[in-house]
Amino acid sequence: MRKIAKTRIDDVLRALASHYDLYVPVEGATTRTSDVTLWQEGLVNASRFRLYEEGLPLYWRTNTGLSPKDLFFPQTEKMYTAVSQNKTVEIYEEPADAKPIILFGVRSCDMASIDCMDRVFLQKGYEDTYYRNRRQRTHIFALGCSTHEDACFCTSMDIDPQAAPAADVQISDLGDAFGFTPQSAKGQQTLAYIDGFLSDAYAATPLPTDPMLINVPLAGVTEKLETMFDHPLWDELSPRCIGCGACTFLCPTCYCFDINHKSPAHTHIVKQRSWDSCMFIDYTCMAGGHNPRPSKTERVRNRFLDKLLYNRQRHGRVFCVGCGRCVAKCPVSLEIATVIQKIQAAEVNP
Amino acid sequence: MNENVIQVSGKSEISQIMREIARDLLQQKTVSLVIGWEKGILPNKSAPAFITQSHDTDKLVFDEYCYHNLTKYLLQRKGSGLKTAIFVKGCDSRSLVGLVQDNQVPREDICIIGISCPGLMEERNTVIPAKKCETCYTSIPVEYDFLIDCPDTKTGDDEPGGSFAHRELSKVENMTLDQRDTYWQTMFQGCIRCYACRNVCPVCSCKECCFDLTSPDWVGKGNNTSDNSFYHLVRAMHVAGRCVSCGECERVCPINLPVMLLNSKLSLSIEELFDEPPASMNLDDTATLSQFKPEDPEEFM
Amino acid sequence: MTMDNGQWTMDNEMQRQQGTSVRLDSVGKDWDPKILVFACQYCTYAGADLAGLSRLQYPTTTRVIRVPCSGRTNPQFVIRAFQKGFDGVLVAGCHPGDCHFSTGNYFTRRRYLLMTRLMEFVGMDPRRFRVCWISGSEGPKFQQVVTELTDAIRPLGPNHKLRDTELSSLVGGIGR
Amino acid sequence: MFVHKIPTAHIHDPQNTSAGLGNSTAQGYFAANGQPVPAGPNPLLPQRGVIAKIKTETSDTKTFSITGFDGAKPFTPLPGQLGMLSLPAYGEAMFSVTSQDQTHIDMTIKAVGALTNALHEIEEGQECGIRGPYGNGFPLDFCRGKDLTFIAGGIGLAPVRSLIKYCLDNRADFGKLTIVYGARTSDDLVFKEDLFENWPEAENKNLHLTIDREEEAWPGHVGFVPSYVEELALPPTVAIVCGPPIMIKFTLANLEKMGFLPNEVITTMEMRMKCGIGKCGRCNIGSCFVCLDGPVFTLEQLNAMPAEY
Repeated sequence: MRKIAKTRIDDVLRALASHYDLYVPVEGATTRTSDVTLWQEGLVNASRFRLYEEGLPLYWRTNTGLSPKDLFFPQTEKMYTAVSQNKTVEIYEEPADAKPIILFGVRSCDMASIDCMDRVFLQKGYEDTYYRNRRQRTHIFALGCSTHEDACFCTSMDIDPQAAPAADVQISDLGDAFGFTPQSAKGQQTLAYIDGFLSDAYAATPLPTDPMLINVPLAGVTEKLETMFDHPLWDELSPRCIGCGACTFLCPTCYCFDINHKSPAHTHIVKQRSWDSCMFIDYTCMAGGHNPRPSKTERVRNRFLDKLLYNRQRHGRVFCVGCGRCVAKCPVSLEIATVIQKIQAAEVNP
Repeated sequence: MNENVIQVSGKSEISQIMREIARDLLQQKTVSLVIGWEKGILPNKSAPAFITQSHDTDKLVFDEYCYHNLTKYLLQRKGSGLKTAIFVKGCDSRSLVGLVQDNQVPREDICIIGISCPGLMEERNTVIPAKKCETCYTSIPVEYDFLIDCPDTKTGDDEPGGSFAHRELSKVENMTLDQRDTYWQTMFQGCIRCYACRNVCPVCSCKECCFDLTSPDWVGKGNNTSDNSFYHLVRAMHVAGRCVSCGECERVCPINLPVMLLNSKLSLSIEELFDEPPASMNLDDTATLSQFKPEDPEEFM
Repeated sequence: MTMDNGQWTMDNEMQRQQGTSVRLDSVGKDWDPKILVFACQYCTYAGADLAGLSRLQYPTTTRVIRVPCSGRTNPQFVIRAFQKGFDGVLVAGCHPGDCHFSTGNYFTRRRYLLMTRLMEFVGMDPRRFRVCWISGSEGPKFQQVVTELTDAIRPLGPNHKLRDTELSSLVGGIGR
Repeated sequence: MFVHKIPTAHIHDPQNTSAGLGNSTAQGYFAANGQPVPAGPNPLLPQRGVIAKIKTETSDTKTFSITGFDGAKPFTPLPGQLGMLSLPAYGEAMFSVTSQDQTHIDMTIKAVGALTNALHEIEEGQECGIRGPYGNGFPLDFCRGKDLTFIAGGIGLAPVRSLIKYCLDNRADFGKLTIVYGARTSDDLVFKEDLFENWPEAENKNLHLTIDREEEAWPGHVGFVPSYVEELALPPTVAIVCGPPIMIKFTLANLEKMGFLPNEVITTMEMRMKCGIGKCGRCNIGSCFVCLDGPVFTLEQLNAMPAEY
């Protein structure tokens, strides 16, 4: 492991930014401080990954409020342009960007969510070109956690907050310094650019992570859910849901999208895809008016079965990484940790 | 009404009284559902609770994290003819009055259990009062069938003509037009359009919202700053004159947008322009934009 | 094939009135701002008609959408017009007391007293958005108001606040 | 009971759905030498197509014949597979391919929404976007050599027609074909040319038509499809059922009573779809994606899935 003092982290970031599009976690305002003057200081409303610029207020304490999924899967993304005149339709593909990207400071939970996204977009039948293009040129520096938010529960999902083996470089929190360990050939290459700033960290041990407040072990949940499709639990849970998309938009593993278009002029149509949420009424509503999931009960049930059961069947893993974003932000606390608890407590009649 | 006012000596007793009232109502079958709060997964989290069985009433709590304005849930019972009991804080009671005014829920189907509110705390910092409490006009419910009266009651500094809202607004009003534009565009750009602010709003009672329509599609599914601005401005206009400043929209925003600034701007403008009391303080009121006076200010000659 | 699917919608109407949108960078010195007027059919629309019949000159970049009553003008129409690239919006109806539906414009007045304040609060220049009472006999007033509005907006330049600039920039990006 | 394993016994696995699988693993699409594997074609990008011919089937249904821009067939779907048709200004939607022709693909479309209404307005020669084929299609190998019963209601004949066509084109491979088809009125019967001219002439077939309510000039049977099926007392064979959800529900129940085997009753599902390639998430029934794993399922498979369609 090689290390650099936290106070000198800007040297490293500057060096990386000169070779890559570098995305770093940036501090956000809290509700309390959503002060109108903050935007002038470069603060965004929620902590999130942003393109590195000198002087941005970087955020290292805990995970970001918004997940880095939008770097691979932007909320709205141009797909192609169609020009439709008289009877003709011409289709122009979007040129793909090629500059390599570094995603700096991704936490273990989000690293696991990137694995989830890979399973969806790069496996099972087709490869998604747009996702693939971004994913393939991204190098990931994972950052181990020494503290956590109240809502964090990655350990319940069998994720080690200190280690993300799938990352190219693992950064460890050594207290007053960051330690860098390459984990792939790509990681080795990128570290070469900053090697001059690093010194050897013999026998340094990362700070341990405090025990988490939420403990919802997953053991048996998936198996139990197989028999719970018609369980009264869903009727009991769903009235609380207000049907917003906060959980799905914050969730780092939610991948659903809508394909729609904008028309800058009568003849020009820009096809784009944008995040969609299974909690919205029109999500499954067909043109004729038939809706397979017409009420909140079905939608809530589908969301949690999807996270905990369907994706396990389809993609081989549970699609919750314990990042705690829904726990922190669900307006009515109908979030996955509570639901897992309720599932475990539910009685199943054979 | 007086026999229905229950005095408690402190806020720690509120939960116990809540449980007793709820148990009685369910046991006597006066109502089939009680909507209140229960503890969430973390000590600083509470959550809405739906209680139908009298033995479940022990789940009910009231603490400084019971932010949720539960009155929106009454719309789920709309048209069912079933009786519902609901717990309301001062601010919540106003939105309930608003729903009755808008003919969304029949007053006689609702058993309102008011709690004179001792004030809420920020979730992340347990000593600072919640921001939504800063715009509080009344901690004592304006309409109730039962009232749990707590001596610790605390109101924000926002009497009509509220100073907190004024202070916040002046920060924007002191900017130039172009700065304001930049400020709001920066804010709206961040919006992820999860619609939490709309869905939680107790006065957004339309069955089908104009933002959900596909024809005409007022806002596209895609996220862009122009559509986001459209959404926030139109939403502010749609609740103008009915917004009760409960602050739920701002509380639930996952990216902390200052949504209430727009609402406060309109609420305070209404006070200045039309000399009307804050919205929904009284069952007999009519919403500001649903009425007029011939002698309203004239700026358009 | 055009975007217009034959249905009359406010959106299609604005699109039609707007025609080919003005590029923000294509402003010469003889630039005229595009104005959209929402005119009540009983008063202002008649007033505009009278202005035409009386051969009163008013800026040719003015477009009029007829509404049954000024009270029909939903605030979202106004914001939509700015989104679509209009540089100024005028909402006009009967004088208070003269409404064909007796009270419609009183509601308009309340609503737009608030709306003007909200628009200014989010940074829209108040000179770009006006509400005015113009009766069926006030052809000259229609001419005057529209001309004043145009003259007031001209020095401000094209509006880009609230405008869906993404749309205009998209046109430039075709077929690279 | 809700069982999570989807039996795959008779599901045909078309070659094209495995395209682009590559060496995708968690880290991916990188070859062993660290070099990225070259990208395949963008599956979400439609090709340019032409709606060469439009035929009016009923007052609200038309059949569109689509060729590629070069005049050739845009892709070669198996019977029962789907294609994504778009008019860029209106949107994109999934339709089943109803033909088995060499030169073009047919889609038979009822006007119900924004895109389909627009499609009903256009003229021949209109260009469009087209991509596909998607879905699994009917299990041809399983059907081969057997007697087949086709049961369809209304526009539900559209996906079934592709298989009937296939059977007629390869007549020797299949046994007796029984077709039961009904619609609300005689006017709502689609593919009249097939129903009254082509199919009656085929060998070794039974063709039963029905309409919901009495009509003056209608010589045939009157009654709903599910009850007609029961009346006909068809001997159990492989059955292919498609139609409105309510018709499917009652027909499946009747077929089970009549001794048809769940693994031999085949139906096709319809869900809202956006991508067609199993990514956008909305067409799931349980852990199954209709666009990839469907739209053709056996009754046995459906019984194993949650009833959410």
